[in-house]
Amino acid sequence: MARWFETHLPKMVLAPSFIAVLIFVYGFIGWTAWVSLTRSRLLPKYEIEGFIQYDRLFDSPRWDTALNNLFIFGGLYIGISMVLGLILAILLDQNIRTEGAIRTVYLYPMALSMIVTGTAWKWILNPGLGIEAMVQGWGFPNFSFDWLVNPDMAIYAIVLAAIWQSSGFVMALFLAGLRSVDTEIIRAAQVDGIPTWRVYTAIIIPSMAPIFLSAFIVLAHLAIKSFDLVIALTGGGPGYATDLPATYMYAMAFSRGDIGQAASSAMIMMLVVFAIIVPYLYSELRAKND
Amino acid sequence: MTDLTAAPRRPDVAGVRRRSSAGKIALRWGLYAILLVFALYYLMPLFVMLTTSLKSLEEIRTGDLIALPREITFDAWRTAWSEACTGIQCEGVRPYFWNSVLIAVPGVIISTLLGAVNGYVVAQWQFRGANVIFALMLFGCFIPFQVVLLPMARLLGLMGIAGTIPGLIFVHVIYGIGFTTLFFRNYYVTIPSELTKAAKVDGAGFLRIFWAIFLPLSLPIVVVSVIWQFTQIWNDFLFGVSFSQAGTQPVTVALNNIVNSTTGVKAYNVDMAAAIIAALPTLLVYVVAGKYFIRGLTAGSVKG
Amino acid sequence: EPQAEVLHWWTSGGEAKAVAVLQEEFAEQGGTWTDMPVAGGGGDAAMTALRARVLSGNAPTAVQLKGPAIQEWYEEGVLADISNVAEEENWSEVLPASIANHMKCDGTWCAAPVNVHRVDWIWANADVLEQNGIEMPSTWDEFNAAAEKLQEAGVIPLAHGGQAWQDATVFETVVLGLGGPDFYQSALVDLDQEALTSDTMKAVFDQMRTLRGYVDDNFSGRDWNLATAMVMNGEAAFQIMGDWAKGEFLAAGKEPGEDFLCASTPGDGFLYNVDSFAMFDVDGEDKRAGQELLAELIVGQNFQKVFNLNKGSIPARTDVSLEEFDSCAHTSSEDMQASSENGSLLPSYAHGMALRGAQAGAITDVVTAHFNSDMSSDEAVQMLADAVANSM
Amino acid sequence: MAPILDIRNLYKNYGTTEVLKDINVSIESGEFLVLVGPSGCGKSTLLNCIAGLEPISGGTLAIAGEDMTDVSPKDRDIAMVFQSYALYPTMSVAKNITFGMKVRGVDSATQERKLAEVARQLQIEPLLNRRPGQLSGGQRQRVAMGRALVRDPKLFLFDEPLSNLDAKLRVEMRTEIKALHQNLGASMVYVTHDQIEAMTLATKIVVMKGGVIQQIGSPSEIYNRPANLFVADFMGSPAMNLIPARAQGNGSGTRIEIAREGGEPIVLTDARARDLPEDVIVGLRPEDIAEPGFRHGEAVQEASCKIDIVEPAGADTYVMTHLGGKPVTARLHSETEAAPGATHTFAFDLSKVSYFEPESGRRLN
Amino acid sequence: MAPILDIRNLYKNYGTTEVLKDINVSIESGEFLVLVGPSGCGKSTLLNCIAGLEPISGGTLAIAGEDMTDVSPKDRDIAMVFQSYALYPTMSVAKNITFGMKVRGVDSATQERKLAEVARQLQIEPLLNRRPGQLSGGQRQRVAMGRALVRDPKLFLFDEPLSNLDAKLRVEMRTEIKALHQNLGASMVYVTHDQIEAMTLATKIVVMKGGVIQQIGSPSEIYNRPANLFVADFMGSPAMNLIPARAQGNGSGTRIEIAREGGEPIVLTDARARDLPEDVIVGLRPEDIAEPGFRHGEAVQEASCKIDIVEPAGADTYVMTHLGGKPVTARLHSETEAAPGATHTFAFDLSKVSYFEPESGRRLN
Ligand SMILES: Nc1ncnc2c1ncn2[C@@H]1O[C@H](COP(=O)(O)OP(=O)(O)OP(=O)(O)O)[C@@H](O)[C@H]1O
Ligand SMILES: Nc1ncnc2c1ncn2[C@@H]1O[C@H](COP(=O)(O)OP(=O)(O)OP(=O)(O)O)[C@@H](O)[C@H]1O
Ligand SMILES: [Mg+2]
Ligand SMILES: [Mg+2]
Repeated sequence: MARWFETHLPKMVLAPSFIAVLIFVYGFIGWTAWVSLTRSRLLPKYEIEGFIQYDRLFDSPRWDTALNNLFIFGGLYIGISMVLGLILAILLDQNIRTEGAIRTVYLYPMALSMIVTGTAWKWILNPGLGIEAMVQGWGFPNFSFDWLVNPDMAIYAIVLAAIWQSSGFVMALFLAGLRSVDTEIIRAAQVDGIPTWRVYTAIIIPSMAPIFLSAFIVLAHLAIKSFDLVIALTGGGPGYATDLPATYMYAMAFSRGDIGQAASSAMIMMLVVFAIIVPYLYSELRAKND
Repeated sequence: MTDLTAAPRRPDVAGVRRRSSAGKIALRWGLYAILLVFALYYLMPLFVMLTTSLKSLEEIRTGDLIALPREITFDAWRTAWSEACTGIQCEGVRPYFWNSVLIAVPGVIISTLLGAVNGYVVAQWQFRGANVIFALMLFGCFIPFQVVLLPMARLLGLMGIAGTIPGLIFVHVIYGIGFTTLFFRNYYVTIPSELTKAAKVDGAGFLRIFWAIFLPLSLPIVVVSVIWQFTQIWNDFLFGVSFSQAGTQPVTVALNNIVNSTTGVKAYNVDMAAAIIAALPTLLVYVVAGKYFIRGLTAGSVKG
Repeated sequence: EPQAEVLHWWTSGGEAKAVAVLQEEFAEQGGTWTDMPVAGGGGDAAMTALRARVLSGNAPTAVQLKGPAIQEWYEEGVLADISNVAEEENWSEVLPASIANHMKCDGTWCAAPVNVHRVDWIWANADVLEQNGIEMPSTWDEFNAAAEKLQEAGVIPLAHGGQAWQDATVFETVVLGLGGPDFYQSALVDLDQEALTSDTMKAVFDQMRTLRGYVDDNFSGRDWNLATAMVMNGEAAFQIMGDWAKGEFLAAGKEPGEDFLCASTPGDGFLYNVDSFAMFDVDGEDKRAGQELLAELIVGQNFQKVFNLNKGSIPARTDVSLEEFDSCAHTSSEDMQASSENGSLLPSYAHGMALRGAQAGAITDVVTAHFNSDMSSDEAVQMLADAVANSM
Repeated sequence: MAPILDIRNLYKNYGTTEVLKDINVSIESGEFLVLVGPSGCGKSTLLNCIAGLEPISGGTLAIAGEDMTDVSPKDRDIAMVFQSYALYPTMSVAKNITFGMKVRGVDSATQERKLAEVARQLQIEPLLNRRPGQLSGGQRQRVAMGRALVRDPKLFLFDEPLSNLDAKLRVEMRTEIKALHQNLGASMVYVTHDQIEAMTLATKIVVMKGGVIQQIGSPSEIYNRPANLFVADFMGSPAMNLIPARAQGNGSGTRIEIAREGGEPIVLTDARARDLPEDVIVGLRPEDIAEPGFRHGEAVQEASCKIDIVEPAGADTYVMTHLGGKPVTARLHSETEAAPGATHTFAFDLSKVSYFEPESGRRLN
Repeated sequence: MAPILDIRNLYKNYGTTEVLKDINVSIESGEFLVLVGPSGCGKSTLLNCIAGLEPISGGTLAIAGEDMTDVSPKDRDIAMVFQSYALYPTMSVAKNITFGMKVRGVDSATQERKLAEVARQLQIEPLLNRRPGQLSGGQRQRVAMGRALVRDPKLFLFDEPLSNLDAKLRVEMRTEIKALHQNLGASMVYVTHDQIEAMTLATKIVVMKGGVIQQIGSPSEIYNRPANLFVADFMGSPAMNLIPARAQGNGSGTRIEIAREGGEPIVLTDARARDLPEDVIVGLRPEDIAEPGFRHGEAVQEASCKIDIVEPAGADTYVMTHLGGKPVTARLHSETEAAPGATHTFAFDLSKVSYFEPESGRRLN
């Protein structure tokens, strides 16, 4: 008995978390899937009506915009954050004297919630109040920086603020990665006559694949949760030019009382996430088993 | 056994610096210039918030939003902390601040502990299916929170903890264990399994090994997990607004109430002061523990 | 002992003070008031919280709700019946009929009105108009002419904040102004497809496009009160906004009639936006007693007066003395009386008085998309019809 | 008395891969069993099975006569020392050593006494308050030994305890372990892939390859009479010379003919008549190919070869030549002059020669 | 011709800690210099200084007559092999070897040719398309060598290239490196802390301790005439026996008296007259204490001692006893019967004896 207990203890310890995740993640996904097949309005209803909500969803031009924005935003945000984070990490890796302070400055935005900084960004990016006005005030009257109010560019303003928030964190990840590369490899490359930039591009960066994946997972997670940022910065505007699936879903569920529609958009959104994350998880766990 | 808590040694990628030529010095200055430009980029919003919070309302209405204050006043800070109205109460963000503390501290502790135990099991006590369980838990990190609001509300009601602080802690723990488990698991897989074996031979059981051997080793990754979870929980608005009731609302809800008043005159200086106050704990955590954060990331959480 | 937990989004400034009056009265009657303010997104956050609270079986006693949303919640079976208070206090007598209808669910009373906001206001900077020799416009053509003149003079004709609800606010006043009350009724209340695709509607969108030209370039995302400030300090001449904007002028020490002018937007009719509290089904004598007391106080003379003085709106009761109110409020009250009689007292769609959320939202999507792009009016009309159909 | 360790027909699979196949070993009390074999041959796995850290897939395993199948590691009365020492990094040396006792509820007076005893024995008294991170490799190794010693177990298990040490320290610690074994009279199972360690420490050696036991025997048996080519090549440093040759029985003796690069074949005559196939592999240890004059007896025969490489190693000089197409190492005295390229006369001592069948690798004599 | 490497009065500090002190070494073309010394003595640092990976703090360093102070590693015409091999993990073996050439703009035909040449030489042709992660330790070692070989440099630098290999492989690779050196005639600087490696590979050995050179000399000089106690103890495995004794000059010879546990002191007579202080340390290698009858000459004297430990090591048997309060190791033939506890007669060969001053450790003869 005691021995049985001992051998099964690890499973029992893992069980509560696992059960919780089963219910609160997968159970809820199932619930959402169910509701997405109903005509739920203000509150969920449970009579299945088929795929009407999905039909409505794909008839909605606003949803098209939202989905489109997800790819633009997600791609640019993740891509640029990684590149910028990597560059900053490499620059910081050059024996910078004030590294600690600079690192903290780069990292702190991660600590702030977007509800807080959204307003500040809104001012900074506002052509009448912020950078544009400032630069014009310096005597460049033709300077224009109107991303925030330009429906075609507003999504990039969001990307800019989102990158501001998390590129420092990515920098920290990459810095940690650079520091964990074997010193001898770098020395070997020096003796081999490889110039510094090639050392980075050909040797160090390719060997940091696991860190790219970690950064990706964190950024993907943040991209999905970039809801606050959009709400704080543009509220989805101008028009609904900066709508994302998360804000669409939220609007449907909570301000419009159209829960069925919200559920169907949530399902599509999760499908997208699933399609991106699962291959990652698969490769990650496969590698560990070898 | 290597000393797991040791700081990483810096590889000197830039190579040996020899007697600097003019070009080298220019390069160096260029490097610092770039770093400075980015520092400005990162500091700009904080600068705007800070200066605004130190201006009088009069100056804000008449002056430039992103100019330096002509006259510094801390009135806005006092108002934000203890006088600003959030509804009919005019107690500032203070009471909400303590609610947030009451939610975040246990939330962080519990989710970190659970993550540690889970990571320990997945990394060191592999059993059939453990990896699948881990993958399923990890995927939980990616569920958009808007999706879970309604069913969660229903379950919290059934469990009788709707609108309470324990309820909020519960929610944060549930959606935090995915990440904390990932952190600890990735850290613990780098610890040689021989340590577990030695302790088993020494007669220690599952919990004893965790408690006496793994937990004391975990400082770097605990820092990572705590920073991450604290930031997530402290800054959360959605759960805070949905699963609280009067008296249990966290500071983000109060901040939102101050910042998002629908009608009436906006006191931007108070808004910004409140925003900074609400962000202070997380800022402090990053500034104080940031160094260990990088170290902890190096120590394993990122090493694939 | 009566108890009430009140979910609302009046979190600051005058309105918070006004609610505090209610709380005091409530306390004087021996009640305990628990305040649950949730601001943000024009009540979106509050609605999120409400839904979570209702689903968890822990609904607040009273919730700031308005328009058809009240009936929607009623249909979910979660509202309480306060008919006995209403009958005792004789609400049907003191409230205008169209407003009273919003407070009833299937013939029973389920909500208590707080105020009447007029949405179709146009605000102007008196000095700017004088300097440019412009009268308050009474038709849209006049408005356009005035705007051209102002633009030439280097003044921004229309102060506007590019948020969807502000776009919708302007839109509905144009619908009312160009189409008249009947057209408004069929287009934005009955959602009549014919009206939605009519030439009148195209003209409305044409006018919206024209208005877009009168707005400065930085309007996007601007809060309405910043737009108001532009009018106040003479940067801009006009703003189309509900009467809550008046509070902003008054708070800055401006005098109506002298520093700033108020007038209804060009055309007939009156678009109202009534704030009200819906009562939710709760357990316990205390809470039910609290609900009834609250309902009684909300519609009571004193609160109606004090609250509306603070908020810029007019009382929902018609029998409150307007002595202390300003001239704009008087205009508002008189217009309401008149339009109530000739049937042009209409619910504001932009503020959730006319339609369910899904439909109102669908219309707003089109309006804001049109306003923020170079979409043609024909396209817009088509989209509008599709969106409305899709939202059913 | 029952053997202290008795393994019968033990199998161990990880999933579908068989890692240990039909292992049969038993050791008596006081014996020092050394497991050797190349990396990945299953040594650690076998040790883990003995310790109860891995369940076995088939067969039986008994310690001191008791079946251990369902007994957990802590109840097997064993102690184990790991290659990486596996010291608890956050505990002081003293706590590392007493942790096991504390877990088992030994009272603290006894803990103190045993700690003091072991610390004295291993000369680690000054280190007791340090953390493992502050110790040198050799010191860590001693602490790991201390942790095992305080248990006073029936059986000690060592998994390559010296392989993380540098050459010098390895030799020292080897001697200490040997002394410990002699003083305690304890039973030990010791894994290594260093054949010198195996030779010097063991009373019994098990040579493994691919999860299968190749030979079990005393060090001298293994060294002098390897059971097959694998064992012959694996044990001994430098390795045994394995020279392809042609054998021919001629009445009383055997004629061995070995091809020599750029010259006549060398012909050696084994004085004993042996029943050998024509193609054989002749196994000769480097020390059995020496300079003439030092070895005597009928089995010693001379031949001269060209020297390829000279490796003076202090006490001895190793000289490499080519015979039968293979490099062949001879051990000469350090005083002997030898230069690469020169031709030198070697004495082949056939008294300890081994013969192997080329295909199966089986020993023939 | 200028020496290939010439180091004069080299100092190296990290901050305020002096890691290398007044290093003077020079090697001629074709020499094989081995740096030995305990861990942390500054071997790697010196190698890094030679490679230009660390700036020097004082003195001069010239390669092939040219001052190297301001020359970057890639322009020093050196190649280096690291302890961890430092292969580029994401590149195939072929790319690892050719990457340096590619960067230097060597045309691809030449690259191909050199790659093929080196691959053949090191027998790594079948591995060219694999990643380092898919190679065994010995294979990685070979690839690292290959990367150095294609450079065809003036000077090869090796930093403990074999210490990550297991014992058997280490011996094999050692021989290969030796062969390589002989075939290429290249100049090499080689760091190790394995004295056998040092002895077998070097043409010249530098023994270091704490950043200071203790002795420079040929392997046999270092082995037979260690300059001080440190070198005596450090070089050789098992280590030289260093036995405290009392010396007395008596006319033509010297009388050496060594305390023996539980018995009369042993008295040995060194036939040469030496000018020794009374207290000396007598240094005798294990192979100079053997069984009687094998060593001849006037310097050989016999005495019997009690055996503590017997370590059969295959080719030889090491036997430990106690003399002058110190453990003393003797090397016996593997055939010799010896058992712990028994008393055995040993022959002490004083022909290669060393004497040291106990305090300073300085060699006296
Ligand atoms: N957990 C496991 N799952 C699957 N295979 C394993 C596992 N552990 C070990 N193996 C395999 O079992 C075989 C034997 O491994 P083991 O560790 O016993 O070798 P070893 O002889 O100790 O080698 P080394 O000298 O390198 O320590 C190896 O091929 C290894 O890959
Ligand atoms: N970057 C550095 N900063 C400060 N001290 C250092 C640095 N690198 C090495 N040292 C110190 O210099 C001394 C010599 O180190 P080095 O690596 O040269 O020793 P080593 O002889 O190669 O040792 P090992 O055999 O362990 O490789 C050591 O005491 C080490 O602590
Ligand atoms: Mg092993
Ligand atoms: Mg070194």
